[in-house]
Amino acid sequence: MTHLPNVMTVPVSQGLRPRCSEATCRVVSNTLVNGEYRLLTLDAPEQILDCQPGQFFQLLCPEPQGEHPFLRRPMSIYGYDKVAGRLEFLYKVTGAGTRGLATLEAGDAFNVLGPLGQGFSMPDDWQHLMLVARGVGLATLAPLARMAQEKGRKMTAICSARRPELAMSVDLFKSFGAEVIVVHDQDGSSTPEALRTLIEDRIETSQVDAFYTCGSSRLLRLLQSLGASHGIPGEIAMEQQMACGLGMCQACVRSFRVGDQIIQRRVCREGPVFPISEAM
Amino acid sequence: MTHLPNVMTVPVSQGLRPRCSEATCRVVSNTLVNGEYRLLTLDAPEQILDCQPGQFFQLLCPEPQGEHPFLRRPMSIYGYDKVAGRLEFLYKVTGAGTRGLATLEAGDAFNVLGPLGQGFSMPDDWQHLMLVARGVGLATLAPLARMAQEKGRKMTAICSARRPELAMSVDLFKSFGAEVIVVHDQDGSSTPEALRTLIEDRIETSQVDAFYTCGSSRLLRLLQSLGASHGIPGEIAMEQQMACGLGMCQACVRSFRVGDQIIQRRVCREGPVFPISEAM
Amino acid sequence: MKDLPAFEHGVDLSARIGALTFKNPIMPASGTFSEDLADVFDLDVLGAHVLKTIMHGTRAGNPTPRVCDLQSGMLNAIGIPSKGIEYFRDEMLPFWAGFKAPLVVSISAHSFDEFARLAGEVSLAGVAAIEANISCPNIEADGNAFAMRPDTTHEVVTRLRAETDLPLWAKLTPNTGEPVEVALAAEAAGADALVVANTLLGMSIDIGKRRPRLGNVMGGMSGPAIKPIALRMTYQCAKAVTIPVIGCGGISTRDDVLEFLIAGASAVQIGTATFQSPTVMARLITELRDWMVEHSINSLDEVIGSISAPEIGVIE
Amino acid sequence: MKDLPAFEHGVDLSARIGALTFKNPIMPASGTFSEDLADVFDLDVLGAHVLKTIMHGTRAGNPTPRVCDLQSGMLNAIGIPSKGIEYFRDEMLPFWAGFKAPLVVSISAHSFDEFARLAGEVSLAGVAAIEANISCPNIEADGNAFAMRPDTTHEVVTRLRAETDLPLWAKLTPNTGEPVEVALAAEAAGADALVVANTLLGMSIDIGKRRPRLGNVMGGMSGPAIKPIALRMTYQCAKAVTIPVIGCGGISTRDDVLEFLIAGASAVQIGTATFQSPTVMARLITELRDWMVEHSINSLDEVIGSISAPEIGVIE
Ligand SMILES: Cc1cc2nc3c(=O)[nH]c(=O)nc-3n(C[C@H](O)[C@H](O)[C@H](O)COP(=O)(O)OP(=O)(O)OC[C@H]3O[C@@H](n4cnc5c(N)ncnc54)[C@H](O)[C@@H]3O)c2cc1C
Ligand SMILES: Cc1cc2nc3c(=O)[nH]c(=O)nc-3n(C[C@H](O)[C@H](O)[C@H](O)COP(=O)(O)OP(=O)(O)OC[C@H]3O[C@@H](n4cnc5c(N)ncnc54)[C@H](O)[C@@H]3O)c2cc1C
Ligand SMILES: Cc1cc2nc3c(=O)[nH]c(=O)nc-3n(C[C@H](O)[C@H](O)[C@H](O)COP(=O)(O)O)c2cc1C
Ligand SMILES: Cc1cc2nc3c(=O)[nH]c(=O)nc-3n(C[C@H](O)[C@H](O)[C@H](O)COP(=O)(O)O)c2cc1C
Ligand code: FES
Ligand code: FES
Repeated sequence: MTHLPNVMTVPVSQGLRPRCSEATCRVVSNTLVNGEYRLLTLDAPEQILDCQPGQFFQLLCPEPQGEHPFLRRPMSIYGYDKVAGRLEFLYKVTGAGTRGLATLEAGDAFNVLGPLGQGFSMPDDWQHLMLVARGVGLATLAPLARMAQEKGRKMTAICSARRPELAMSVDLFKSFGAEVIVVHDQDGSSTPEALRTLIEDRIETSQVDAFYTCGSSRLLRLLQSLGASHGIPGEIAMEQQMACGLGMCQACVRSFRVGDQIIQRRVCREGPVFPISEAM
Repeated sequence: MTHLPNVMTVPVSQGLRPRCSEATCRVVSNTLVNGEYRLLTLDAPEQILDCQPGQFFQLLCPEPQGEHPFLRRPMSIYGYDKVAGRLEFLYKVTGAGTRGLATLEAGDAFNVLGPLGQGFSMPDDWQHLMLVARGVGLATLAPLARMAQEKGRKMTAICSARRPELAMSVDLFKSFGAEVIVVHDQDGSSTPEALRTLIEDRIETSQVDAFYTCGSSRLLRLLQSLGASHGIPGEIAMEQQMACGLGMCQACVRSFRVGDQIIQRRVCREGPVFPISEAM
Repeated sequence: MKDLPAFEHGVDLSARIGALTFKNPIMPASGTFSEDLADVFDLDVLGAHVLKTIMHGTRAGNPTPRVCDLQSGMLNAIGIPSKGIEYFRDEMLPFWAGFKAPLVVSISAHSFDEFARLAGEVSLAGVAAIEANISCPNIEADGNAFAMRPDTTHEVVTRLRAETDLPLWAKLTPNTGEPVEVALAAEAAGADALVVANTLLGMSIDIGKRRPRLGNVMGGMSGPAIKPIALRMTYQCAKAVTIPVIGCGGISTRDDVLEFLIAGASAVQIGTATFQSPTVMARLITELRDWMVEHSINSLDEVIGSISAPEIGVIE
Repeated sequence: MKDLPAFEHGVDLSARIGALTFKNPIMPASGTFSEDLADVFDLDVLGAHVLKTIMHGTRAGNPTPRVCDLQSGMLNAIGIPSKGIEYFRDEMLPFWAGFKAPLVVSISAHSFDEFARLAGEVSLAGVAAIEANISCPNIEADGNAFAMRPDTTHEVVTRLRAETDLPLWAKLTPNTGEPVEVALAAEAAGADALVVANTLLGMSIDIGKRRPRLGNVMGGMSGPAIKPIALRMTYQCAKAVTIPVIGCGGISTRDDVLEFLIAGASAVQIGTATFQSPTVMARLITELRDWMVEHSINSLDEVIGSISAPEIGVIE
């Protein structure tokens, strides 16, 4: 019998609630990037542009030929600019919803709901940040890197990919002042063992204050172990199947280890960003 | 208790079966005609262009915003030209399906099924034909008029409308050599009484051999009565809610009086054209 | 928020459910609504607030994935994660006391005793009515629930009735083969209204993985796909009982609301549609009002149950 | 017609339903197929031919409108217009004898006696199997039918079994609250296979006219909207019985076919999809073959019932 531990969800304190809205945007462009990903740029109304890095939107995807993505699809914010009225998503086409997104053309109207969830935090004592991610996970970290630059933090971004030329957003991270290290599967530099060596090296040479990562459970386990042994905190943006995206339906729960308790939290509401130490 | 008389459907003789196919056409144009109607012109493959006047197609309508026309919609053939590869429908926007049709633009692919049903007949002794119809019903008679011209028959077309300028296809009927009489609601010339006088007048002055009409039950009753008293045969194209359009589902039955029996026939298969004398 | 419903157009949108009067007939369906929606619009525009079903103890709910989507709807097997009765009393009730709209509390349990006890426990100041979720298809394996049969329905409603003086609504399941008998049993046992209906038990398979798309294998189907079934049950039940019926199932447009009202519903609940568009309930209230103005209809009484249908008895 | 299925690719598409072997698992659903489809493609590509339900006498069927469409499907209240047993014997049977695909004859009646007698009458040379439509929701008022309950199912199948030596299929209804018990009853009474399932009772209202969209008020819902329910029942029944299950309900794509096979169906029936695209069945056969080639699957046995699902027993 598969079932989850019989314990309660953490209450959401009122203060955590950002306001969000359903808004119709205009598609500026929707272009292929890097062979595997697409960048969707929207002309968005001001009211939805008070975003935090790590937050996400729920996108009402158009129906591609013969398919019916009924529920909205969650997508992290890749870029936002309140002054220019711009909102960007970087996505990988995997199923009906993202195939629908791929049909969007400049000028199309497009309905989004957000910003949703809790973004990354960046306490003052986190001065040297290490960003580690792979694939589309790097999209989620892009606005974080921009925020880090604005706050004058030092950054090392480890971008993992199947092949070196598939590594996402390398130039973007560089433009935000990050030192970028590309690791990949072809030369074995992306294995957990190689990464562990690489990161421990860094921790020794230049003090690392915090980790940020996304999605992959292999990276999570690696950073949990490194964080525990070196006393380095960090945050992870997580994913889960969603329906409402607002906290109402409880579809998107995941389990977290807090002290010696296993608790459930909603990825859409308490997350998608959680302490690396508590994620499972 | 509403229910239909408990009698059997007429068998379809094998000879009646035209072959039909599902085909993807290309939209040539889809233009507003006369304020109330739209003319859809398609570039159609040869295999679906062996049509008879009075036959129809089942159109797979695109989904207009927020609506879901699930079943195909039946539409009479307004024009067909095997040499030019052209197929035309004249329709009135009334609900989800026709609203979907109205969204079609030049170049769009469009799936049709047909030609379906039994068209009008035109025995050699029907030399002077009288066509009487109203509104979109005139669309169904247009290819009949062309066939009559090809066969060198004499034609009088009575086009009924709310206002004179709304009368459909007047010029088209004229171009097929018909004498066209427009009757309308504004001057009362379209009432059954006025029409009866008009038609009886014609019958007396120039022998009328057959009536053709469409849809309206007011016109049907008038022509049945005139046909009975003057011994004039005729045909009517009828409508009914359909699902398959092929004869399989028995959705589209109507009752007919044949001798002293009431029988049921499928509009899509035995029809849509039936003897005026038997229609109810 | 702009464009929220205003009601000063001379039409009366109010809906009566037994002793209660709601300012309009639009309310959320249990499990698709929470305090979180207050981020999106002013929840006081709604006719009532209906909370996610609570159970007595704390419980985690079902394994993930808990939802998947379908051609015109979705499946859910959330289960009933519950923080228990104390959390409800100490945290949720005070929060909802901040709103003017009446509060409807949905409850459930796995036994008659537990159910009855919970009805007593939630009969607190600030609660306007109790909705008894006797129909959740995930509650018992293979979708069995109290509301599958008239006898268990009669028994559970009788037990609940004995424990509370609050208006008591019974929420029926469309999975039963005897919806009218179940409705009559709930009425006979003292229910003040019926909610018709909950989700239909369904399933979806990931053909690549050859595995069910839901962690719980089967789940409740909701959304536009089930509307014709919920509407049929609403019509059947409203004809059979004298207590009000609240329609629920697949409602997402103004015309859907009207279909249920014409079929005999006195009010409606909106579930899955809120997931597609969180502001849909506010929009429906405005659109319903506009429709009434346009058609010179002054009160919902002119609409509710106004269907003209032949007696069906055609056996062919 | 070009592009018709060819089967020379080293894969075996054949489907076994008890003693019968069909060359592929795709066949039409009763009431959505007739000789008229021969205008569109060569009907001999199909695994079997399943005819519209016939009853003993001649009957007209229901009032019009008999169909209306829904967001993802349709409602029908055709009823069972029937030209009677003589017409079947003298006109239809000779026509279908011209095809190689096995002929399945669907029958129904309003009483046990009539049903049993008809089973005997249609047990003629040229008939490969009898499908007993014990589930048509229009047959009795408000959707009641033999297949609503295990006891009436057992009785009717027992009576039919006694009258015919032909393979006997029982077609179940999704309107029952006890699908597994009904399936077990049909098996116990001697059915050789189950068809799961028929239409769900639904309703739709024209809000302008405030009238039901169907002449018969309520009707059977079919098409993609009901797929998750039919799939769930197919899974439940296939797990419970040892006789083959034929899946039916909302199937319109290759992936839909695979979902039903993986859930445990040995073959499938296609209904409403044929109304949207009359050639859909021929296309599904080709696509299924191509999928098998692509996945190096040699026989449907590797697919049928291959779902890996946890036991559900999570009561939350
Ligand atoms: C908070 C959050 C942020 C995300 N940010 C991004 C991003 O920036 N770029 C990007 O490419 N992808 C992102 N994802 C994953 C993205 O939501 C899925 O790839 C997408 O929903 C797939 O939809 P589909 O219909 O194309 O695929 P399908 O596989 O057909 O989807 C079927 C269902 O599963 C759900 N689903 C599928 N994959 C995921 C997933 N990984 N997480 C949650 N639900 C999933 C879908 O939402 C849908 O309901 C994010 C997910 C979450 C939860
Ligand atoms: C043989 C035949 C030929 C026709 N030829 C033409 C034509 O040339 N031009 C034209 O404008 N219209 C014609 N019609 C009517 C046309 O089919 C309907 O107007 C159209 O189906 C309306 O669909 P809708 O979704 O826009 O309207 P809705 O009213 O929303 O349709 C709802 C349902 O009712 C059915 N329906 C609605 N009106 C009719 C009708 N009059 N007859 C049959 N079913 C109907 C629709 O097919 C659909 O299933 C014809 C009908 C038939 C049966
Ligand atoms: C995610 C989800 C959770 C639900 N939880 C409950 C619940 O806890 N109690 C209940 O009575 N109904 C629950 N329901 C059923 C809804 O209240 C409603 O009856 C059903 O979804 C049909 O309405 P809809 O089609 O408008 O969603 C839930 C539905 C969904 C989609
Ligand atoms: C127009 C129509 C007529 C039908 N007539 C019958 C019938 O006579 N006998 C029967 O057993 N099922 C009948 N059915 C039910 C279908 O055989 C099938 O079980 C149901 O439609 C679900 O499959 P689908 O979603 O693929 O259509 C009918 C369905 C439709 C749509
Ligand atoms: S998706 Fe509904 S609670 Fe998170
Ligand atoms: S529409 Fe199916 S038989 Fe005429």
